[in-house]
Amino acid sequence: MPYIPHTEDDVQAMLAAIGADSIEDLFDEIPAHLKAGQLKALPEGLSEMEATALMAARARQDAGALCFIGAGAYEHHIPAAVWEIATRGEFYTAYTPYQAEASQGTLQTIYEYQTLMARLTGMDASNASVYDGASGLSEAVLMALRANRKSKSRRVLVPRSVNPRYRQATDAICSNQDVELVEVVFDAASGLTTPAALAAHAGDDFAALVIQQPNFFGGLEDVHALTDWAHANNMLVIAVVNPTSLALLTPPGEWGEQGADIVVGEGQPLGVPLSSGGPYFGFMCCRQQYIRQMPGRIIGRTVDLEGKPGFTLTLQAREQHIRRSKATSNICTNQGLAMTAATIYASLLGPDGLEAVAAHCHANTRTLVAKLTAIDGVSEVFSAPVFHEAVLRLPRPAAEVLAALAEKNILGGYDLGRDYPELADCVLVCATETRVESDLQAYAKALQEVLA
Amino acid sequence: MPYIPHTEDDVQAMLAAIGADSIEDLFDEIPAHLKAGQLKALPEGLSEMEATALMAARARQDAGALCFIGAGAYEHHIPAAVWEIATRGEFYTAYTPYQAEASQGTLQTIYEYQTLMARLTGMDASNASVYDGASGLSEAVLMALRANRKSKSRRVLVPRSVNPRYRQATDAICSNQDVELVEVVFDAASGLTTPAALAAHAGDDFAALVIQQPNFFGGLEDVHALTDWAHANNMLVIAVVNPTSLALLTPPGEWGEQGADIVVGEGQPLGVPLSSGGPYFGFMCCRQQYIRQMPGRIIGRTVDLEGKPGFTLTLQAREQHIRRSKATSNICTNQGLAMTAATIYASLLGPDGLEAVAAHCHANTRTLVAKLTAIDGVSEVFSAPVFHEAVLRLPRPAAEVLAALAEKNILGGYDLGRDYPELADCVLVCATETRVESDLQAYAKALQEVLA
Amino acid sequence: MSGKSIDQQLIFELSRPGRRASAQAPKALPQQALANIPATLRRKQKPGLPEVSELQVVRHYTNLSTRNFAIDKQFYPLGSCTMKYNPRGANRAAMLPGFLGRHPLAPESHSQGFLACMYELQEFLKDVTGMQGVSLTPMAGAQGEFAGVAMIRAYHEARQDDGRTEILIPEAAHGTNPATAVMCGYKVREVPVNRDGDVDLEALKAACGPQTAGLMMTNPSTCGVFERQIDAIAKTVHGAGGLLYYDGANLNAILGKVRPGDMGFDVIHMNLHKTFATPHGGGGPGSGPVGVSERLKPFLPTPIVGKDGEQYRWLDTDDLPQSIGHLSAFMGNAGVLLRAYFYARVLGREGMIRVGEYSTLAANYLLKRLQAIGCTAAYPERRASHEFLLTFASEARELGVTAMDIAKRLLDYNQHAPTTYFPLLVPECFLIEPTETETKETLDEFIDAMEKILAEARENPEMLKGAPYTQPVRRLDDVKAARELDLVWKAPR
Amino acid sequence: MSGKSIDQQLIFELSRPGRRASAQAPKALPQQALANIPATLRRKQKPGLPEVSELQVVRHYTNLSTRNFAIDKQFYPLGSCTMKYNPRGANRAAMLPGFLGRHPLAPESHSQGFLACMYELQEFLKDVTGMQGVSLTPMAGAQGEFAGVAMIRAYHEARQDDGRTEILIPEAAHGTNPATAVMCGYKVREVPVNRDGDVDLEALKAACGPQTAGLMMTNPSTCGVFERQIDAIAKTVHGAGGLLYYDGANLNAILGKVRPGDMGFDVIHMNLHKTFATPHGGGGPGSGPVGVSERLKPFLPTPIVGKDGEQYRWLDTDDLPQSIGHLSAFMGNAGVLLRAYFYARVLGREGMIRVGEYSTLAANYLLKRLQAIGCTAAYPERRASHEFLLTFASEARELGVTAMDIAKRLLDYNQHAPTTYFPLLVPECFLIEPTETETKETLDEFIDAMEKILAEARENPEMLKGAPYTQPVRRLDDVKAARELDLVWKAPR
Ligand SMILES: Cc1ncc(COP(=O)(O)O)c(C=O)c1O
Ligand SMILES: Cc1ncc(COP(=O)(O)O)c(C=O)c1O
Repeated sequence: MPYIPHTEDDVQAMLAAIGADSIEDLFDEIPAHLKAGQLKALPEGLSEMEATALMAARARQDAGALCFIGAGAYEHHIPAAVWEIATRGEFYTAYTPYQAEASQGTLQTIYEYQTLMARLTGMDASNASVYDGASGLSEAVLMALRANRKSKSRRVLVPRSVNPRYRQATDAICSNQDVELVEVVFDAASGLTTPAALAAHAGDDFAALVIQQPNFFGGLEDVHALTDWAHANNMLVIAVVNPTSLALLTPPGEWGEQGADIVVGEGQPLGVPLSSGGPYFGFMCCRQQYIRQMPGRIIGRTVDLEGKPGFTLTLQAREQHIRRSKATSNICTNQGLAMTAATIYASLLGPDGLEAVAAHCHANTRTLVAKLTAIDGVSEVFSAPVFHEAVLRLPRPAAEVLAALAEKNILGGYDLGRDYPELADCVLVCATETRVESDLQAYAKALQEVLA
Repeated sequence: MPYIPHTEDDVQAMLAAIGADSIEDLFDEIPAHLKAGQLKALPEGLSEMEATALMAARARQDAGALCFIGAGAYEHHIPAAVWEIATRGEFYTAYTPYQAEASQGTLQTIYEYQTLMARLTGMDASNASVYDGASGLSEAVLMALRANRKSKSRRVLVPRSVNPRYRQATDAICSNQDVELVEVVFDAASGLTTPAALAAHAGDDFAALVIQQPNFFGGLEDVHALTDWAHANNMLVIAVVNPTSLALLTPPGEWGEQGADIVVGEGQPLGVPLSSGGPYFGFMCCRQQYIRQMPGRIIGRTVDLEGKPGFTLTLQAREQHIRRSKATSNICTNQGLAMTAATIYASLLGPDGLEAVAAHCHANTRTLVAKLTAIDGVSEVFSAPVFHEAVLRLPRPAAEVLAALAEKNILGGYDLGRDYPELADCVLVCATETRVESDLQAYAKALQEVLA
Repeated sequence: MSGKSIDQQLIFELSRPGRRASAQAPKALPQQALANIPATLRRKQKPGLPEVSELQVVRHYTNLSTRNFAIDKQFYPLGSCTMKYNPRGANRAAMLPGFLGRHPLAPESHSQGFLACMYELQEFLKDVTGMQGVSLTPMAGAQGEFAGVAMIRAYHEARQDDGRTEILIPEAAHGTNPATAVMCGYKVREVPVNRDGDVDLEALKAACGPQTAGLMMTNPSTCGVFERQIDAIAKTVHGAGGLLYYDGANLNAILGKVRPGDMGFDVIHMNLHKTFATPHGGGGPGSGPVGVSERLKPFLPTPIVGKDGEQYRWLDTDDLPQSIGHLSAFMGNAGVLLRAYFYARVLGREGMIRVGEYSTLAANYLLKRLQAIGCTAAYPERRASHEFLLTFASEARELGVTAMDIAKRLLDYNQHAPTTYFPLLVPECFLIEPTETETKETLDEFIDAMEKILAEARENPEMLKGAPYTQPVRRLDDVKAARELDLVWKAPR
Repeated sequence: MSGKSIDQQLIFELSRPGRRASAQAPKALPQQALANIPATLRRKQKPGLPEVSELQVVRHYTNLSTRNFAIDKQFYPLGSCTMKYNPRGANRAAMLPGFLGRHPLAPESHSQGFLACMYELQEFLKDVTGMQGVSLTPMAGAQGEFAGVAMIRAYHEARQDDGRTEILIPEAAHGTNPATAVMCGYKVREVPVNRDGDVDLEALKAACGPQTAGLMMTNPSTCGVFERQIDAIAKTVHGAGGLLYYDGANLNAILGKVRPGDMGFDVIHMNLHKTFATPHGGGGPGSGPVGVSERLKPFLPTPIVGKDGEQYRWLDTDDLPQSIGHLSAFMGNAGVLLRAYFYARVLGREGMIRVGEYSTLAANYLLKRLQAIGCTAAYPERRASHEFLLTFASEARELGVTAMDIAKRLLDYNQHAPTTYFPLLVPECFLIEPTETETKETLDEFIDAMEKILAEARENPEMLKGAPYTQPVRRLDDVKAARELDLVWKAPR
């Protein structure tokens, strides 16, 4: 009986103490007609050896390609220490720190994480993670509706240059509460959200403006102008940012005159493997005045009976287990372990290390773009400066070219036609610090061959 | 400065405390002409990312073959828990438990290991590991010379059916102390050490007889007869055993009338990966009366100031750090972590699990032999029953056939011609529980093709 | 004589300007490399991340970790949380480089291995729950609930059945249930629970009507007993045109024994981080797949894994135009799902059934033995499911010792405390869930500890108020934490 | 109020007949499958391995591990042991499936990746030591010593220089040195050490003669000082026809700064588990490669990695007929060597030199500060190398407080004790080695602890005799352990 320790003697002793004849008797309150028959889809159990061999074969099947896809998930070097420590039983197999005295390890780690994220984003406070960047945006939108006292609207302005997957998830989640996401077009030349595009909405009642930096195309928005415009129009500013980029870029807390109000984003770049899309973690920060509207767990520092410092869950009156239907969100289990990994990662990188990572990503992507646009018929689409992704136009439909590249074991980027019909011949490419010169060359060579 | 934490401020403060102007000053006692110039062979330092990528590429280069080599190192399933726990910093980065009170984790683990090995081998005591099986045999030989009061000889009888690598290492080590290993031939039909072969040495003065079970050819020796013969001739019996096999086979403590006197072997099959040959660990057990002659660390249970049980190094008067030139051996650092892994492994397998592993190894090897000997020109060489290895004769030189198989990514066994000229067309094959039916088939198919 | 108390500094307090874990950073590039980025968008001050050495980081977080209770170290009988053994083999399998390195947007040609695992997991989950369709995307139980209720909403909307504005929820329900209903735009109406832990059927009937979108419940309920009137409840809700939602947090109790689909539920979420033994990671991640009956299949959240011949492929909103859509950027917590897949493969058909059996055996044994040493069961007439409720209301009244005091004292006995004060309807309660992976000896140790604590409560109640005594900190001041918010460390000047 | 003391049972005490970690065992086979094995060779009783569940094993050894000090948790200034940070990156690289899965006897065609690492490591080690040939096979320092002295012997024998029966060893030397000499069939003659830690040169001259096979020493010596007369010593020994052996345990002190080859040593072993930062694993494994000067190259232990064009290949006794041969079954502790290779690649040329520099800086700082708080240096006139000696002889005399008492008390301050009572020639000594990977703050904490303990020694010497107070056990009775041997657990009846 895998993972079940009971011997026949144990079972008999336990049944005797209960006063039951058989285990089956313990289910005697269940109406007989409800009892299940045999399971069918499930095969016979395997040993650990067999299950491991099976999964190792499957993992091998998918491995080995050279990947230039970003589009919201980025391959970075992850120091070995990160997951060797994060998977220590004490972190890996603990529950949510409800018994604070027996969970100081997790609690202090979260407090450090909160400090870290507040410093990286330039905000006052952080929660202990939400599911991911996309669902984080939906929480931010709902939070903005609660927080913006100046607005009565259930509408939020969302540029088309914001990650379409974030927009879709936010719509799927928030539309249940009749929230409307109103699109703002991007400038066809720069790929940015321009004041001109926003002007159409000036004076309208919106609860918030979402600003993604860098935007989905990798471009750097004029966040200062956008932020100030939103605040001038009584909107809160929800920043969606890439944490790696913050080692280089103005933190949302310093955008424009007053800074962003709520900051969310995908925490994956901070030490979390690509892993097919999860577990990652969404981070969420805000200004002091909005803390009580923030969803998710928050840790506070306090003292014990003897005055010694310690950490505990706080502001629980925002949460479902206390406030039930009046909670800020239904979130309960979050992405704790990934957040723990990120805290270790950021500590290992430090400010200079993270900046060096960001700089290498930027430089590698620039080099890749130069190499690829040297190929006939390939050009860069947008004029805006980018962080570590860029949009390239191909002489043929992107889907077709990407499929041909995949046959050469090169995953050549994200097909923008999936979300932007007008960009059906465009790919979004990314080269992080993990790509070396020969990788970039391999891509260029393969593309040349495919397009020849 | 990788792994060095000192900031410029730290360095200045430390130099000031020392009263030195520069780090170079601290080397002022070293004659100037001895100072080294630049290192040449060493390249510039890499980041962890770069070094990891380099080694990952190299590791991939060597991976992927289907292996049927045994010959002293065996692929077994290793439960994930084994190394996830053994590489916890507390085990992985601790030193030898010289400060017992701060090392109870390691010490209790060793005490459990000693108990385990004593039970597996049927002996009274165990040390905390020596380097490997081969060097372990050399220690056993030296120990037997010290322990056998009835013999004045520096000669030991070692059958040719004992692992030739063990014989070579033992010779390389013991010949420095003028110890002579005298060979005993094996029976050409059975591949075993027979009473007839031993009879030639009856009455001669030897300190010990070495008995390997299963022997290098995988064959099962008549250990009872051999043991009794040795004892009758005033020799000690040194058993060399495979720990997995002991789940099935008579433990050395029960060989013949009195049992073996010293037991050694390679511990690798107990949860230690093949890993190119190391780190493995040699185990070493003995009868109560010889404990004071045993080399290596030994842990004892005792009590603390308050009478609470605890564990500590004991019988240190045998060891080099106390007895220096009079020590039983020069061994200091041993193979502790591998031994820790083995302790966890054996606990996870338990008596039934280890027996099942042994039985599958046996059955798989028998199936493989059947499949291969069904091929024209391939035959089993020896008649003796085997544990999990067998010798096959090929119609062509083994080296040639193995090379052809390797091109098909099948490592078809060990070329016995390397050590036994008379077996130049023979391979030693092994199929442990990790080999499945389709693996065995793949081997048979490839061999058929190679020999066609 | 205690020597130095090993107080744990913050990683930020270990920071020194210019210190770095150099092996981890790529070589610095000349600023020239960044010339493309406009100065106005560059950050002016370095972010205040810690500047520490690699050894400092390793030592700091290793030491921090030791200040946690965890399954790998202690018995952890948190009711409703299913703290069972998290197989290490599952961790190793999910952390295979081939899985860790796969980009979520990798083409299907480079994803067949992963997709095969996910497809099979979908099939397994259908089988054990008796549902007709499964989506793996929800990232935790609460997101599964969200998906489920959003599907109920989408279903009614698709039928233009517009007046359904209310979700019914038994008062014992977990907080996520009402919070979810509200996130889906519903009003919540709570339904009372009987003295014996079952739903008050008359009250339910009275509450049901044309405004009823559905009922969310779990069975066995969070009272730790099996809801015996489930047929009648299903009939009532369905009769009113509502749908039945199953909160799968308690699935462990009945895994393989009773299938929610057979009980009449239309939609269910599963907490794989409970029932399927994936770890909790100190708060997450989890995974909350949803299963649905035939009529809700069109609404499942995307993506889902489909199979064309021998090829696996993603089904997305193109294939499922009525889907409630994406709830996250990619496909869910893949790494958690791989662990659950491993677990399902190892347990297999027979193993699944044993889970419900042995977790129920353990709970009933523990309950009976605790009653024998003087604990008060909330529902003494009932069988325990995989968990059960005790109440310390009389201890609180007579000795002034609360459930919280007993919980804290348990920590001194190296036992994690059960869930306290949940569900809210039972005063001073413990919800205790031992799971099937703990030995009888471990249960007996817990019983011994409880017996000693009950004796302490009688002899020295004041002492219990001071518990715990053996942890890194004594009892913490939660009020101060909330009143004088200290959420982010600021360097003292 | 302490609740339950978490006493650790033995894994055997947790055993129950018939319990098993079933996921780990293959399915049992019918006895028929074993029919080939003669009954007389079958074991009659199952071996008494523990019968426990997987969770029990995980929990038991996880909890056991927490009862250890370790680099990852504490400062660990064990002199002569070089307890520096063990990079986690090295562990990950060495545990790559491709490396773990490689059979030691795999053909060269399937070993080029591994052999490339080993070949380069050989080259690196030659470079940093200034030697002409390297073999990686010795499995620890002591086996390296054995290989080295065996080569000295083989060298003399090859020249038929037969009267050389003695190895000279300074009295401060590590115990493995004399033990090794004896294992190689030599007699040991100890050479005294001066008041300032250098070898007594006159005594050495007197001891040298035609019977001298060689001298084993380390420089810096285990007195923690650099042997300044090394030129004269080399001349003396070489002049007498002996060879010079370098015990590389202290290589960390001079890594990249001074090369043993340049000092005149003929043969050297390195402790990669010290200088090259591979972990100690609670006692092992280590790795003790040997390096030799030109004249000893023919004798190196096999196998060695050679290079033909672009192909790497094993050189064995066929290629090196004068080799002292194999010291183990395969090629040495490959996994440790891979870790060392990783370390060397990350440090690179510059990093190697910094090791010696910063470890020396740390030692001299610590020495000076400890002297300032009242500790007595054994060699106050000397620079510290990477380590240094304190003596508590006066504390022992005046207060009755021994080095052992202070060592045990340090544990209460969460500091691992330095090496005690070694070398034997300095009474009541501490040999302290801080290494280059510890921060100044960590050194300062150690100084603070020592200051407090010295105060305690004056105010309350009795208290120190009872130390430690904060560990899982109080001071253990070693005498009882040796007198009433309890080496193997026997179930009480
Ligand atoms: C009964 C019940 N429902 C729902 C949930 C929510 O699940 P999750 O924490 O995964 O979001 C829980 C988790 O604690 C629960 O116990
Ligand atoms: C000076 C010295 N020489 C030799 C050795 C022996 O090395 P090993 O323990 O690796 O065998 C040591 C190890 O402690 C040492 O300190």
